[in-house]
Amino acid sequence: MDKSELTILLFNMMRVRRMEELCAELYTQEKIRGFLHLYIGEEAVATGVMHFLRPQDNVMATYREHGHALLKGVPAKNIMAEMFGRTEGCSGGRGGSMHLISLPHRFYGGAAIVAAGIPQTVGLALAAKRLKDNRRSICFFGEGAMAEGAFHEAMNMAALWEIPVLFCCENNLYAMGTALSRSQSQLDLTKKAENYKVAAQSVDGMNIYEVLEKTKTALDYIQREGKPYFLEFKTYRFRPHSMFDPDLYRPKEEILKWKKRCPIEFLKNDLLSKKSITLEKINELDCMVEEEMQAAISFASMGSLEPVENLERHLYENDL
Amino acid sequence: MDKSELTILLFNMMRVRRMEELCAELYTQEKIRGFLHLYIGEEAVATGVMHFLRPQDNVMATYREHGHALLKGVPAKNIMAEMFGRTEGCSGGRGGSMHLISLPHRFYGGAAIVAAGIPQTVGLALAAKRLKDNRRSICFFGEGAMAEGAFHEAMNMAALWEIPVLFCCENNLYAMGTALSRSQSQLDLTKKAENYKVAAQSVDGMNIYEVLEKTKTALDYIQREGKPYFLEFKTYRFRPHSMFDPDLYRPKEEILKWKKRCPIEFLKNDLLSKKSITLEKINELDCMVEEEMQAAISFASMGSLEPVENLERHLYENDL
Amino acid sequence: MKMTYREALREGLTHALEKNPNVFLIGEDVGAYGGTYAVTKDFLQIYGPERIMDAPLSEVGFVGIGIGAALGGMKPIVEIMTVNFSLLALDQLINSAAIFRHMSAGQLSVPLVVRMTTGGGRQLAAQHSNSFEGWLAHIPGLKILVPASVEDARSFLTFALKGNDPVLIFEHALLLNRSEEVSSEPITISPFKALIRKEGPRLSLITYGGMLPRCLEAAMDCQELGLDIEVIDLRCLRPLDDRTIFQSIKKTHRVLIVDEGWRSGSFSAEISARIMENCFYDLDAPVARLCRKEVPIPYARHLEEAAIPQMKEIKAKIQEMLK
Amino acid sequence: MKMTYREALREGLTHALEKNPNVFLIGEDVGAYGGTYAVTKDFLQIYGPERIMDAPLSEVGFVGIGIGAALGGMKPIVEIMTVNFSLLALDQLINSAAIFRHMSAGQLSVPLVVRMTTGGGRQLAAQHSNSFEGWLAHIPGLKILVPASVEDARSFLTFALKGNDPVLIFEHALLLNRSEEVSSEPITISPFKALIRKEGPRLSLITYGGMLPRCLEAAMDCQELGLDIEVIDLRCLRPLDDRTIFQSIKKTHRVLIVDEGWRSGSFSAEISARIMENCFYDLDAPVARLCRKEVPIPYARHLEEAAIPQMKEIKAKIQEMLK
Ligand SMILES: Cc1ncc(C[n+]2csc(CCOP(=O)(O)OP(=O)(O)O)c2C)c(N)n1
Ligand SMILES: Cc1ncc(C[n+]2csc(CCOP(=O)(O)OP(=O)(O)O)c2C)c(N)n1
Ligand SMILES: [Mg+2]
Ligand SMILES: [Mg+2]
Repeated sequence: MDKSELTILLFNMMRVRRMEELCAELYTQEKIRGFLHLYIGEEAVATGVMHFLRPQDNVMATYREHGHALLKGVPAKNIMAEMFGRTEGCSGGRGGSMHLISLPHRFYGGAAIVAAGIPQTVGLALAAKRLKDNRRSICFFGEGAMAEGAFHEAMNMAALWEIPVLFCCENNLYAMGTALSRSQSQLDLTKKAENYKVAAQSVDGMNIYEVLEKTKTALDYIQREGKPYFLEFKTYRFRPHSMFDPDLYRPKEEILKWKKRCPIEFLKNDLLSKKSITLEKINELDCMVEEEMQAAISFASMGSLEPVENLERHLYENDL
Repeated sequence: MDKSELTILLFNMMRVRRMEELCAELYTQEKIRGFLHLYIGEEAVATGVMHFLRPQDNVMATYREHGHALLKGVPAKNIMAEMFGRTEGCSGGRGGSMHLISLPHRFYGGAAIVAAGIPQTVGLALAAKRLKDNRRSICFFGEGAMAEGAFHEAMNMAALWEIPVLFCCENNLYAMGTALSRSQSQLDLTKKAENYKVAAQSVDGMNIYEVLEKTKTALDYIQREGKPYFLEFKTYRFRPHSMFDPDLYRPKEEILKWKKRCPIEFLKNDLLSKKSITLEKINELDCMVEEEMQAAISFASMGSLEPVENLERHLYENDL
Repeated sequence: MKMTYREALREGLTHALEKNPNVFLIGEDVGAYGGTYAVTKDFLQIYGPERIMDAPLSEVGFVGIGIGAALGGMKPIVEIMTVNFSLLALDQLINSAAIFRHMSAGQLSVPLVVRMTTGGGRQLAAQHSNSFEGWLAHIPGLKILVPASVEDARSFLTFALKGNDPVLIFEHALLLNRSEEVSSEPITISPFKALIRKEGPRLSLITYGGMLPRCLEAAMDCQELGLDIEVIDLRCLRPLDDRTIFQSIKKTHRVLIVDEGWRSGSFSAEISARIMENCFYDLDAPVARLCRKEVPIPYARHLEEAAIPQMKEIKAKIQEMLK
Repeated sequence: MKMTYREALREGLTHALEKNPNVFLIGEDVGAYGGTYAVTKDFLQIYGPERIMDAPLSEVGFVGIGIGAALGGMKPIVEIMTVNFSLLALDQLINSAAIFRHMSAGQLSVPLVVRMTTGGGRQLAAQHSNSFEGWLAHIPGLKILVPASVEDARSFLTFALKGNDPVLIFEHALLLNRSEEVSSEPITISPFKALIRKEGPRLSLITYGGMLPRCLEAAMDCQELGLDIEVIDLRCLRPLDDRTIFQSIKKTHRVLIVDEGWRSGSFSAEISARIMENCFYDLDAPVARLCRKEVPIPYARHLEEAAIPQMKEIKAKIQEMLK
């Protein structure tokens, strides 16, 4: 992988991180409301996976999806405007943080019913297979979602009918306050997939190199075999589940331990030590990120409010 | 196992078989209505499992449960009256063939939503564990049910919380017209259980000896370890799924092949060859069965109809 | 030309499958078994396993797959074997299919058709005799079609597939064997219009789905007694063509609603409330309702019959109201 | 003594857990997390993991387990984190819990309590703002409690556990931080009775749950304008105490129903229909309804506010009706 590509990856992780930090601030300022779930700590996963995706590829993610949306190509300004509840938001202000949707980027959201998007992505992939329209279909979900029946039903059908989906489990060890080990009897998540005869791999989600390598293997397999693939990314969220979470359920030391494995610091240090990047370049990237995000915030602040008369639009096809 | 016990087992299988044959006749005579699902061919499973159960043990089964009810102790006459829609029926005529329920026998039905009874049985077992009231809890379901999310969710929790349930999967290879191999990617059903860390065994469900042996192992394990256990009984229904089923989806030869493995013939012949039973004794059993079943039918025919004024009773506790 | 409701459904499906290669059918036992109610017999042989997909027992899963496939450009027809099992998939229908267009400000559409058999009357007991179509009409974003005639059974699917919104079609099990005269080509009256199946000045009897034939029969019987009433077949519960109802009431001033759902919170309540709001001053008497008794349906025939509105009861109610 | 709705819920739960060793609580994040809305903070430490069971994300599964445990002699309290996720478990509630007693001719009982947070108003967007309590009141065999006051939040659980039928308790998220004066000991007015929260001769305003405080506020405002109206808090939607409604109407002759559910097929429709059937000749004007607009709830605050009845809108409606 050449220097410029690696720089882009670092840049993308920094963009996601900074956007999330700003979201947290904007939340305390009450510019962003509702539920807000931050991806801080998990950036290498979306960054690595999205690296391989093309505009025409389909993605479904969860309520923790700001980073995924950004890296799938949804402009930061439309993401931010969405969280501000403005018409310029990617979902017209109707979705908010949990429901970033952008059809031009084939980013199907932003879904907040845990696991509901898993069979839906299988459906997207089935359509792509039937229509032969050369789209990949990728689904992101947390390890908590794997306890839901929907996961099980979807895996079985994807395997049975050879539907080419990439299942990306972001295993951050907790579903809200419930540790994986307190909620699932099988802790090796790849076994859950393999048991449906779905090929599976576990990945260190804090290491972008490994994310890239294993995602590539998975996508190649899907391309070659026309079958589904499951990736478990072992990762960690550095922040509480949402802005409402008192975070009472995890030992402080555990959080600290994981923070030491920050995927951004890891890549930065690696690139610096290999002299693939300079501190000046990193500063420059920082500035670019800041500029992008501040521009996004200004854009959002200046956004307009949907006229209340339009509330009942868009319910059915002809409700323009 | 001594002769008399084996004779009882044979007798019980014959009772189930004969009851089912008569049900089929009574259905064509329109004495029994609604849906009717026969257990013919699968008798060794319920007979073998029920052999170990005590009156206080909990059982939940499916719509194919006449045999299970009978062998759990529900009198044939109350079963038959139920199918005739009479107040003397075990469910007061409100349930019919699919919903034989008898609390005194802790036979919880007779449930017709595929897989819904699986978590419910886990709940029964949880209650028994907490109340320490020395009851076993056994759940019967078809292999088709294992595609449902409810199965997956229930297995996970039973394993996680060490809830002592005996899961009995009656794998008759078809869910209505859909062959297992056309509906599930993992064909080794024990692997599905093992993957949740639930101990599991596959059993030849046409061979009563094997059913007995493996059920005993399972129950001993549950008793000893206080954990769940999963048994897959490989079996076959000789009749169509229900009385409405044109049975277009299975090769005639397959049906014939399995019929040759009739569990009742198997045990009869084995006992005869070992001289553990005589033909006269078998005839005598036949007569006893016939008498029991004819008595049940007369009882049912003479049963009374619930007065229509009582329709709205039993909705809530104090609606007597 | 005579045709049964079953044949009509089959013709509608055939037409859909022939016309658009992106239409496919997915559900339990739609293929090898031939359809639980024999509607899709031989379809698997004719259209192959890519277009006639036998699904495992996984209602959440295959409804979710249907939604995804619709998002992805296909025109899926999902068959939920009966309405009873739809309870397992309501999350997908209500919290995904129904909201995606609105929540995305019009970007997404879910052109999904879900067919299910509905209704009681066949001694299938509590778990298999539900009638949820009226209840599901509460959900904005869904369209709810309830074909009661053979003609409608034939044409509704075509209409449902024309649009790009999720449509639920409820096929009543008791109607499957009903045979009616139909035109040689499908008649295309939009399903979003209620139809007056019988005109009459004395009372507006409003109904839908499985209750229509018995309401018509009661109306004919009453006719012979000199009680000439109007029978309205709603055909679609969401969106509801309430204009046709209101116009009828301007003429008759009396209303009886017959609904197979449990009385409290049934669709009949919504109709009554709208009449209250729009026709209060036209009414000569309070709107009356005949509905399912509020109990799970019992197996025993006489109890089931007592629980669901029967022709005789409907007739008696009309007579009472016109006394 | 002042207490918040949250504290009241907590006190109700504490009381239940202390009183009966067979009571246990199961649901997502009731334990280690402390309850999504902090209602059960420290419960896990106090009562231990056998009585405070953190469930995996498995709504069908743990509701089914609750039903089985209830059948088996325990008194489970199942917490479904929010009403939105109850859609995943409706099969268990509707086609099992609600029917077992009737279908077994009275043999089985399912003494199960299911608690869930309900309602909109917090900018949580379409998937997290549903209001299904009125809709679920359609199901015979269930009891539906909608505590709107702090006093009711404290006592309803005790009543629910007294009986042996499945009871759903809907706790409105917007009320959690509300603080109200309560008596030192829980007041025990049966939840199966509607209460007149404010008396007045001019109009009967009927409401429940999260809408009560804003209705009362509107009524107080109107009072100052000389419009003295009555406010009825239904408290329980099934069984419904319609007698209290009818008596009020005999006095006021005018009715406004405020319901957070989507208008079509909401519980307000059932109330209106019953008034039609029982009080037609008492009414001076048609019954009016204010409900949720028929769209999925949008995230943007001004749109959400426009979608859900607000105090001002209620007040304006009352004024209009009394003009
Ligand atoms: C079906 C459903 N049940 C419960 C919730 C509430 N909830 C939201 S996020 C969450 C935890 C999910 O954990 P996981 O899948 O591991 O994802 P993570 O938040 O860790 O990224 C829960 C319980 C929900 N949104 N949907
Ligand atoms: C949730 C649900 N979906 C569909 C059905 C319709 N149905 C009844 S039995 C059956 C097949 C079940 O097969 P299996 O579990 O293998 O049991 P078997 O009938 O073979 O004993 C189906 C699809 C149902 N009753 N419940
Ligand atoms: Mg997680
Ligand atoms: Mg089977």
